[in-house]
Amino acid sequence: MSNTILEINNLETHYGKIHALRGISFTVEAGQIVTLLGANGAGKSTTLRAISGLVRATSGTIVYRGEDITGKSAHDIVKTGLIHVPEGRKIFKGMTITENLELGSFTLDDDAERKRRMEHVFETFPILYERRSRDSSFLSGGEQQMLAIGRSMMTNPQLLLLDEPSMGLAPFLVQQIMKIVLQLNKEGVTILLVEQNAKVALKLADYGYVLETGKIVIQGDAGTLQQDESIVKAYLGE
Amino acid sequence: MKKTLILSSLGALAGLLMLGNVASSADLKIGIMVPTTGSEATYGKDMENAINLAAGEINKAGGVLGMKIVTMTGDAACDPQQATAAASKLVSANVNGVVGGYCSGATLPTMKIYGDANIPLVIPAANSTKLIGINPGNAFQINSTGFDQVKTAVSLFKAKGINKLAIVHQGDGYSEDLAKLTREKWTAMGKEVVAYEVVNKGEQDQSALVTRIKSKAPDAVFWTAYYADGAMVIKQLRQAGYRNLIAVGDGSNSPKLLKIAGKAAEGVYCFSNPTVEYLPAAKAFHANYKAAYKQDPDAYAALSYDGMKLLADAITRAGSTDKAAIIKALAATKDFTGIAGPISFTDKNTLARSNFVILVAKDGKWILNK
Amino acid sequence: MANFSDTLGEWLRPQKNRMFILLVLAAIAMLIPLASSNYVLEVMTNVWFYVMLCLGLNIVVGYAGLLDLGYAAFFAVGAYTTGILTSHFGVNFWLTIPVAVCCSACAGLLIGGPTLRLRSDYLAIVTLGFGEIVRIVARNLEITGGASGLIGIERPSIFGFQLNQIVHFYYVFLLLAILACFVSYRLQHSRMGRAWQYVREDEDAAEAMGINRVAVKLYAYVIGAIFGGVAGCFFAVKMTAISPETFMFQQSVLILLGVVLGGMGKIPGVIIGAFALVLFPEVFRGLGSMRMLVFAIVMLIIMLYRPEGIWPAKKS
Amino acid sequence: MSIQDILLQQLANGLILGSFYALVALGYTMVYGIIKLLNFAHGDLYMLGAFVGFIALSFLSDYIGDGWAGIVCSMVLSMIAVGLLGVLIQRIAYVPMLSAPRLSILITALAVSMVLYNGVMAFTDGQYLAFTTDLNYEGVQLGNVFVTNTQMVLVGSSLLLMIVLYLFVHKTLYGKAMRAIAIDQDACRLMGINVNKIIALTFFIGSSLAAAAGVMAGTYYGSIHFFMGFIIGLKAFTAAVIGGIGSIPGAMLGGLLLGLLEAFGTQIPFIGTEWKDVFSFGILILLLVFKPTGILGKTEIERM
Repeated sequence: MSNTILEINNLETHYGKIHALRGISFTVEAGQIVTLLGANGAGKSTTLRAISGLVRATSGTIVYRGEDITGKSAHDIVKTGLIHVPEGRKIFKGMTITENLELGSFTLDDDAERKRRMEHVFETFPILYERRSRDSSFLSGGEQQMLAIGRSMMTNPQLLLLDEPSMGLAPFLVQQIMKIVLQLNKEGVTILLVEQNAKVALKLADYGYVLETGKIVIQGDAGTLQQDESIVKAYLGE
Repeated sequence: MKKTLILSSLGALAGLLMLGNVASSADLKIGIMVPTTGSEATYGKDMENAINLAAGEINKAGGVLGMKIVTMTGDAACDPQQATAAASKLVSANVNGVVGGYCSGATLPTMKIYGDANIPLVIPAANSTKLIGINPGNAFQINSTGFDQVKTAVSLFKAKGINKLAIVHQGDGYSEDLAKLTREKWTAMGKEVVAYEVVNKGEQDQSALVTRIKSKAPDAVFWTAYYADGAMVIKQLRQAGYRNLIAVGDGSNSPKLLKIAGKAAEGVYCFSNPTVEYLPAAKAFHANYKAAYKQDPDAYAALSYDGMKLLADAITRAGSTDKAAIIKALAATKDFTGIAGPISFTDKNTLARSNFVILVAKDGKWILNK
Repeated sequence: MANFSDTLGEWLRPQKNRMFILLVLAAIAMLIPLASSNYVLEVMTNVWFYVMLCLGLNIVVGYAGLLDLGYAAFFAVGAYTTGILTSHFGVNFWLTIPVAVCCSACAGLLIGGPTLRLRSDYLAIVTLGFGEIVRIVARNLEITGGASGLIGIERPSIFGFQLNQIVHFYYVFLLLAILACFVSYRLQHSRMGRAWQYVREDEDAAEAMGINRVAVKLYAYVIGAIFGGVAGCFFAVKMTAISPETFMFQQSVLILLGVVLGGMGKIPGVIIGAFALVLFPEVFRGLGSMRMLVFAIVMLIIMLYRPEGIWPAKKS
Repeated sequence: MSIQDILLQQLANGLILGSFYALVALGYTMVYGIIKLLNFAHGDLYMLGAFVGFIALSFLSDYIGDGWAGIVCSMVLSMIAVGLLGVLIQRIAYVPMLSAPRLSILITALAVSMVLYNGVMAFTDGQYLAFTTDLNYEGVQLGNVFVTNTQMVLVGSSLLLMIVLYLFVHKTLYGKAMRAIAIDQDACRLMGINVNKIIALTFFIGSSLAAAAGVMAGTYYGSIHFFMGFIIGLKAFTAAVIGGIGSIPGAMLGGLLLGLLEAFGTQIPFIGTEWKDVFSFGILILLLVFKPTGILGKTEIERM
């Protein structure tokens, strides 16, 4: 277990009176791509929001690289290299692409390093470079997703939480995004991926968990899950 | 929770019922109605001080008809609603008489309340001519009225050979009244009012107004409102290069006008009721006031002081605290010697003579214009 | 405490018990003049007057959820209508009331009509501007008496009995306040009241349910304006003198404070707000110039600890 | 004076006054842009700024005189002090209210405003204080338009402050974070931005700009009083809304426009100065009816 980068124990959260997570536990091994699957409203996004500190956990612990980060504020968690790319991209519409990327490296004081990282993002996404001084609200859905991922790359992430990166994208764009996810993983970034598109996710992932109404019901190697037709039919849908 | 709320509001009510019964019946209760809060609080407190000083002196000399004067203040806040509450408070406390009335607008609705209770009211400051018409007979104005002020103003303008006049007021009862009367009188004389303007109270930038006035090239500008905004109008007029005569009404008679306007105020004329500095009879008052309150008396201190003394005198003359008798005695006042000059009343209960003097600003000070 | 309030709440639920409480309170209000001085009466009259104004504004702010920073304008329209008609044209006071109702309703339409599609903050500035315009117009016109305002407005008489003493006005304003409570209560539980609630909570959903939201909002403005206008009529004859200074922005803010402080949308809450508004500065008169500071601080504390007001409406 | 001269002079007047409104409107708009709060206490911070500047100057004048050096120093001191006060107000009064109904926050802001001006009233006894400096009235005659040196310096410094602010918001990372918070607070948290800190910074800047304007007003007009923030607060609020509240260039534009409207509003034939405010409020209402979000404001759906 020495290679565990993230360990969730009995995590529970509430939205007002709604019991969103009912005690889930799972681990993410360093260097892997791990995916969280489940139907709409199963609690996938909430799990990510709890890990990144946007939602307060009512009980349970979140241990990241051996350190308990439960209850830490979101902006402090970012400094540890745990980065969350939220659902719906949440790019800063009305600001340029460069500005969006700069904000991604808000915690960084070193201007040279910022420039280096931005170049890296632009290498990864040449299309962003072309439109770097344009208002980001005019980007297409796929480009917005690239910007969101690019923005997270600016923080030099160790663990990346990706929430529905394929949502609303055409199939060939989904392929492109997934390629980038894979590339990031190869560069050494551990990835926790939330997806509704189970097929795509399982193809990419090393390990998978299936969530249902705030609980983990099934887990296993991605390959095993993929093979299990009944699981695919019952929980992952198509 | 709900019950506590009901109980506490009842408690507040009960507390309210207890209020207003402080002085013992053997005292002579005199109400003071001046603004002690709000934008005019400075003047109000000054008047309150002067009235209390007078009451103290009277008490030291043995009181009135053997009774000690106890004053109580109702805050008129220069606001009609608060003033009516203050007046009712004084009436409920069974005061034998009231000295007060600074802002004309706030004094107007209280006239009915004092009139209904037939309480003698001596008004030292408020002098809108509107007060005269609705006076039920119990109120006495010891400040000259707007009519007198306009007379004084017009005489100065005539003496200075002025033809084109610009008038600026501040959109309140007092300054509008004065502005209107001046305009009527001036146009009736066949002269010209080239600009008749109004500024918002508290607004600091008057450049647009100044440009407008300047473009009409008046021989004189008459500011009929209070000193604070007046100082800014004067300053900005002079800054913009207006060099002709500027005159201000009695609401602007304050050393602060000169302090705020600085050099720009040099040569400005002011129509004023006599203030302490120009009253030979007020030397002792000035010293006593300064000793008691650590500051110089302001524009209405002398008249307020006189108001208290006059009321006490009238009660002595009436020989009783019967309100009707006091009012009768007040009306019969003949050349009462106040520090601001002799007081007698017309049949409309206004000051029989005009007490207005003309001041002029010289070297940062108001001096008598001669 | 929680237990106590629960039992009290339980006890208050049946209509009969509630009526009992109301009758006791009304009786207390009726009997106040027997045991109090003119000053207390003056202050309490002022309380009833503000109860009426606050209930009127509550229709706009509490029921329909529209911000209004210029409510004093409606109150001014009523006061000036009565003032002008009685003093310039010698019209009987009671006949001026229907005219004032029409005028204030028109003012409500005038301000409501073109501005209802604005966002709340913009609505705030527009209503504020409208309030200022009404005040400045009143200050500048001859017929409104200019800055000095109208003075010597005749006191009304009813069946040959002239309303002249403060105690008469106490009862007049008490009746008005009770009437305002009654009308507010009926409105709240009417179809219109529910429409307001839907519009306040979710405009789009309300629209989907077939509610004409513009008309519904407009009704709120017009009815609120009529409350203010009628209160203004009686204010004019009580004061006998009205001037533009009474209808400044601060007046609108004061009325709004009463509504929000007590708990908007809830009649008892609004009444408590009006009480707090008038009584607090009077009770603390002894503080002198610190009085308004203390009042402001207390208000701030109330807002911080009970952001929905002292007695808020229940969540539906 | 010929009519062209009058109009030119009014143009100058309007621009001078407008740059002043703009400076105060900026604070309104910045705070609104970030937390959607109409900070009614903003006008009172302007007033407090003038008072703090007054106190500072009366201490400093013994050492460096009450000329420009003294004024600039007291202005900086006032900006810092009032800026910190703005942050304190945000912490005490607005942070606990963030989840409350919008109207309650608005009322809280009104209450803060009342606390501030009643506080100053209680401590100054409602007096007008003469803000004396040794500035003179010399100026420049440009054609027939006369502008004093003081006016030029004041307009220059408000323009400078606005430019500095604009650069700060658009060129620095902190400024960009401010704009980002206005767009999406959660996303900002995920970038490692301490949202509360940036909001506090916004309050600091907005309040210190108001304080700067207050000190300028004190030195230029020569008197200060507890009520001076009310009218300018109202006008700046109007300016911010005309320009499109939440937009920084909008506040500048709105301020200048309102200044010009007021200056020319006094020159309309047959209409006297007494109708000036009716004119500007009337234009404001018409503008909002036809362009409900102000000139540069963004359209967005929002409910109370």
